[in-house]
Amino acid sequence: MTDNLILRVIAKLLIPIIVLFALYVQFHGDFGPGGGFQAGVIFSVAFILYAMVYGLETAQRVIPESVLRLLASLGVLIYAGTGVATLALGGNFLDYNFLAANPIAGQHVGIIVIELGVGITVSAVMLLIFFTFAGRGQS
Amino acid sequence: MIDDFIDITLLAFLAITAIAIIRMRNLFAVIMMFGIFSLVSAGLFVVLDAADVAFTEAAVGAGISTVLMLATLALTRGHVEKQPAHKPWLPLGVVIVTGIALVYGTVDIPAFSDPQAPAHQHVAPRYIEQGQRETGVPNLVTAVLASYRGFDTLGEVTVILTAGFGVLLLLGRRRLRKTEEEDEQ
Amino acid sequence: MIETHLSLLLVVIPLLAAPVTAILPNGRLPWLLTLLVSWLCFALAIWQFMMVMDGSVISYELGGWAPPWGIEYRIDTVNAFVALIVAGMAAITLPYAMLSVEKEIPRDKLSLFYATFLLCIDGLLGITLTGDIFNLFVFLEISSLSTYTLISMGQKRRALTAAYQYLIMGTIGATFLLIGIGLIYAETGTLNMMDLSARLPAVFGHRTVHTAFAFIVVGVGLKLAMFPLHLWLPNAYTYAPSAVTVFLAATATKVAIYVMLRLVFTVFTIEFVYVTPTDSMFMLLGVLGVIVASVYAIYQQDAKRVLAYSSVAQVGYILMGMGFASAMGLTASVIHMFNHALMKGALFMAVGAMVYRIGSSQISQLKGLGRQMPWTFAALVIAGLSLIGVPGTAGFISKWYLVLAAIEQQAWFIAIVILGGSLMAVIYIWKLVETLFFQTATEDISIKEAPLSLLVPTWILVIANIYFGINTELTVNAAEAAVNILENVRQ
Amino acid sequence: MEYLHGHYNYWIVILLMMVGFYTVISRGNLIKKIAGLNIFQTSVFFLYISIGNVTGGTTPIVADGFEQYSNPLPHVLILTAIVVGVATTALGLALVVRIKEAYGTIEEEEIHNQDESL
Amino acid sequence: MSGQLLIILALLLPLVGAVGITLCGRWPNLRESITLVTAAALGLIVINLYLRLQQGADLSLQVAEPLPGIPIQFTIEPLGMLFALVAGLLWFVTSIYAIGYMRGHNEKNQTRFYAMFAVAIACAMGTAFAGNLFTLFLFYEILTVSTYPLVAHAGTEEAKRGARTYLGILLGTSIGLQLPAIIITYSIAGTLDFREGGIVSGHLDPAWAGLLYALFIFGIGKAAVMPFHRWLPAAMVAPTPVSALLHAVAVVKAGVFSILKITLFIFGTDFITESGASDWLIWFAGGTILLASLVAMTKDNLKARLAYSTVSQLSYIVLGAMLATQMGILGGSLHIAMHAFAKITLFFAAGAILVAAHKTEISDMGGLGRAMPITFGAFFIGSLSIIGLPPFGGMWSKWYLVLGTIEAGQLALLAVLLISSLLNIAYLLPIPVRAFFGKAADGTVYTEIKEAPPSCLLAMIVTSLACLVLFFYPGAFYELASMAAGVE
Repeated sequence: MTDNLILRVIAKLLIPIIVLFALYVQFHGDFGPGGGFQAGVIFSVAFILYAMVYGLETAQRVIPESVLRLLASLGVLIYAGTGVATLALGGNFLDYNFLAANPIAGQHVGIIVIELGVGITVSAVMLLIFFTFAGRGQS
Repeated sequence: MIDDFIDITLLAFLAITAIAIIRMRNLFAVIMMFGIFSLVSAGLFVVLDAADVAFTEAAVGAGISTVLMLATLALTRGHVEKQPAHKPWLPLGVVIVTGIALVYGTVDIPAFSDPQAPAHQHVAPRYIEQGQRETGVPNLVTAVLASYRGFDTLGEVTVILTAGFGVLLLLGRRRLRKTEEEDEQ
Repeated sequence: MIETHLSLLLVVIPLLAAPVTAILPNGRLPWLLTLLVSWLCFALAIWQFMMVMDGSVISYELGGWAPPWGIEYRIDTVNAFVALIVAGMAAITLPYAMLSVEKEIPRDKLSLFYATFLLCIDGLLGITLTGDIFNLFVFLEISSLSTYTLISMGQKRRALTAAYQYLIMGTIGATFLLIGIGLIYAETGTLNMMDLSARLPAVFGHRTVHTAFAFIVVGVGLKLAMFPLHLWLPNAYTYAPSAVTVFLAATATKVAIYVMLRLVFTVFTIEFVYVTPTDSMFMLLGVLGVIVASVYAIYQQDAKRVLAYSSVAQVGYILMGMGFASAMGLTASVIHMFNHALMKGALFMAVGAMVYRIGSSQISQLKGLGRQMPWTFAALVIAGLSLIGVPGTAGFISKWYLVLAAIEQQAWFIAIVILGGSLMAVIYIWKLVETLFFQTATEDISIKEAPLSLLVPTWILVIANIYFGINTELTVNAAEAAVNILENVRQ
Repeated sequence: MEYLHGHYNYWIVILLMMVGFYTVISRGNLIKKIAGLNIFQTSVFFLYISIGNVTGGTTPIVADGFEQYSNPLPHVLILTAIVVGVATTALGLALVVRIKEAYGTIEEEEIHNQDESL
Repeated sequence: MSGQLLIILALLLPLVGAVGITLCGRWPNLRESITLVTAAALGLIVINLYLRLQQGADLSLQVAEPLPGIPIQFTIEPLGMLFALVAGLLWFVTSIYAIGYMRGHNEKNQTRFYAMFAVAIACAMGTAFAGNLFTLFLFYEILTVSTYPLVAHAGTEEAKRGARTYLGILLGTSIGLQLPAIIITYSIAGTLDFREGGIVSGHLDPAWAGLLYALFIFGIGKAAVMPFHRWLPAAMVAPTPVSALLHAVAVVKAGVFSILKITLFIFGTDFITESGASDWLIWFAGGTILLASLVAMTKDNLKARLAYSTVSQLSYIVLGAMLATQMGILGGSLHIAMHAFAKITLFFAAGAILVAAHKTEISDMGGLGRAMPITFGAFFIGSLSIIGLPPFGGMWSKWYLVLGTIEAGQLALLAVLLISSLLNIAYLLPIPVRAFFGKAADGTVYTEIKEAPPSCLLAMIVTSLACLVLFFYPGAFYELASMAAGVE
């Protein structure tokens, strides 16, 4: 928790950009470097910065721990769920070809979805870890 | 050739940083050095045409890991490492043996960046030649990561989840309320 | 439908269940879900074992990509057998876990604890079933990280240091394995085990391969507590929560041993073993492990620790079996993997039941406990006899094959070591028995017999110890089938 | 010279590995051990990436005008490995924090003495 | 009822009894009666089996096959029958005795005592009927473990130490020597079945026969061949009925019985003689006979003296086996029975003295005979039978052993036997003599001391009479022994 004005302003400016960049990395990962994992980390960094500047409690009011736990699990479930879906559609586990009419489209869908799953879990877990560490310091 | 030059320089930097890390006793400095180490290695990964890896290493090594280490340092308040009681001859021996084994092992490893190396001849070509056609993803790393070896990635995400659970189990707080009251005081 | 995806489901079901468990409210619910999942897995594991019992092989292409480009699950008798052990032990440990865990873990951590437990099971199963060496590494890490966490949940503060020590050593091991994998990849350009075993012989001469082999052996050796890389094990098993100790002692090292068998005999093939001093190294370390660990076990003051050191010794026996590099020796190893899971499971359960009642496993605290907890005590005695290798118990079968393998090769000294080992087992087991039964209790608080939910699983394992000592059809057949596969892998 | 050019890279990487490895097994400070562990792992990543590198190759992102790409597989493996690495680090550090709370120190020697004393 | 069923019964009945005993632990009378009923029933079964064997019924039964080609299997042949008969019949007698003793001596944990006793008998039966070496070993080991609590019964520091020695030596020898011997046998002969004429001959280089035989002789610690005899005196800390039945009959006889079995059906007498396997081993037996007798003389504690006498008597049987002649085997087998009846009488007497007069040291027993005439009378008879004087059963076995030595042309061993008989006289007879004609050290005349409880007396009378009867009618035992030895 800091009262340094400059910090607050800079943060206010930076955080949206970082989040935006995270999203870019998340969804542009197929074409440029990056992907769910990097995106997740960057996204979490945005919040870590927020927590550093505005204080842990504020940050945790924005995203409570319980929600993070939910998200962390959700990401994995999305990923594994994709696999189960492919099973249901008669393919092998994670065989995206079955997700759409033509294989390429299927692959595309599959990859985007699982990258999303990765992103969610990674960002959620990274935040969880940071919050728990930081929170330990205060309790 | 310029690549090689940068390559050598960066590796030299890394070596210096690493040795500095051993020698330093101030943990804060050590962690900072570690951050630098990660950053430099990220650069090196770029030179070695591994953009994704570089990206990740920068985000994780220089970012998350360093932050976590700092957090830990803050929590443990042990800023200076104690002088080891006795000269670590045994570890030195172990390390030297391991190192020799590795050098011995790399003596007849396929030369660095040799296109004819088996590593590039057997499995990889399919990814490079068919990758985009089969997965519709131009970033071959993503293609392999998400599709060809998608299951590894599932495992990787699970590892992260496991770590999350672990940290929660170890450091998770009982009651959030209490700490808030403390803040208000 | 199910049958084609059987092996996969075995891994995916716990994987799906884990995150769900994590978000369940604390209480009995997480336990219940974990229990059901583990039983389901056990059923699947049995089914899978039936399918490959006749020596056929299941190959499953994940993501529909043909190996070696995609990741392959490849199940033959060997890993189906190990999967059976893992799933079976999980299924038997969880009923036991309910009370024991509620006693040792704070209530507000139960759901996360069981989630981690599921991940541990999942990791072990993943290691067992995969046919891709890097995928093996990934699941190895899943199991390792969850294991570190589970161990650190112990009540004493030493659990933390034990977990940390294990984390450091385990990670070093994993990194060594990683180095090994990298080097053989550089030499062959593939990660698929079958593919590797086909392409490696061409480069057997290369030093790189030898180094890779060395690093893999050391890396896995750390995980299976191969002497002298066992230093993490005693503390880990002593300070972990009882239920965790039971499960790990029965499965974790077994899976690591499987990995060793698989990588040495399938990937590098027996020919490589013959051209290198691998077998004699296994033999040497095995012998040292048995002797040193048994001696240590005799001098321990904590019942769990005694058993932990004896585990190191038992690993030594298994390594000896591999050291013979003969069909008989490998059979002995595989059989002992199974039997040791049974006996150590039972023993740790019995001790755990005592811990449940008196909250300590210090031998000095156990005086006269045998009279207050006769059933637990009887279980401990029988399982102990099995550990010693008294005829009529599973342990005897293992010893029989080991000694037979030794005599087959005229290795008299080895035979002596094996029998000497069981004599030392007599000493440290009887040390427990005497304290428990003939020592008079220090303070005479009347302690009740352990609750049924702890006794029943224990006794199931005890009876299994006797059953598999008398009817060895399953174990021996499975082991022999497994050995055929290990010995001539490259058809 | 040709040979040297083909291998110096590996050897410096090995040097790094050993520095990291040495830090892990010789240092008594729990945080420093973990830092060393990270260095050790990072240098192993270099080993992989060096294996994957190809002369004249570029980052394996298909684009017009390039036909030589370096090997994507090691990159993928290392991405996974990095994640595993950070996971381990997080867990290890969490343990360090708890150990500090339980023992009041993060020096191996002192912890050991405390355990012996009781 | 089919033979197989009977065998199963013979094995299970004691176990069932044991369970019953544990369940009825709260009501002593009920518990004891269960013991008696079970014992009686077992006795009848054994006799019945004997009759069937006489009619040449083929009595064999296979249970399971733990190891390929090595089933758990039971076959009844004369030698085993002999052992089973002895153990089975004497259990009943001992039970009668035990009731009097345990109550008179008001021991603790009697339920555990009776239960483990029954289990031990079951194991003895298993050993007797074992159809192959593996089965024999199986029950041999379980017998060791199940008797451990009986030895440690008192729970005192001394008892624990004794029990530790007991378990240590018996398990140590069996795992360290016998098991490898068995496995070696298996790996050379490819089977462990008991066959007429043995299974190793032709597979085993005669030069090594001696070594393997030695592994067996010393590996079977229960036979108490020196230097592995220490456990027997150590086991004397157990209550007297245990010493009486287990350490004069069931356990020790299981040992020598195993040796006889191995001699006959694993090696085969012919192979032993031609390979000279026992040429030097036999001297361990001879030595044990003499040394143990000498040690016995030095012991003032009655039970200890009897223990050492047992050690030496056991080596008679081992000797008989190693002679590998018909007469030797015959004598040895016969001695199983004869020594059993005589020695159990002696132990009964010792126990009675303990219960009635609370005396354990021989030197304190002067003049006690007039107070307890029956007890010492029985003791006297038992002694004579052990020494081998007519008209008592012990004479026959000695006689055939002597013949055996002559047949084998081992005159030195003949000498050993004769000398040891003299030693027997020297360490056994003084006891009753002093009791009857001697005086107490302090000159007191025992008036207050009564005879032991009636059930004890009854048991003693029965067994001592048996010693007498067996001289005139060695009947069943002689028959079985001669069948085993192949004498027509």
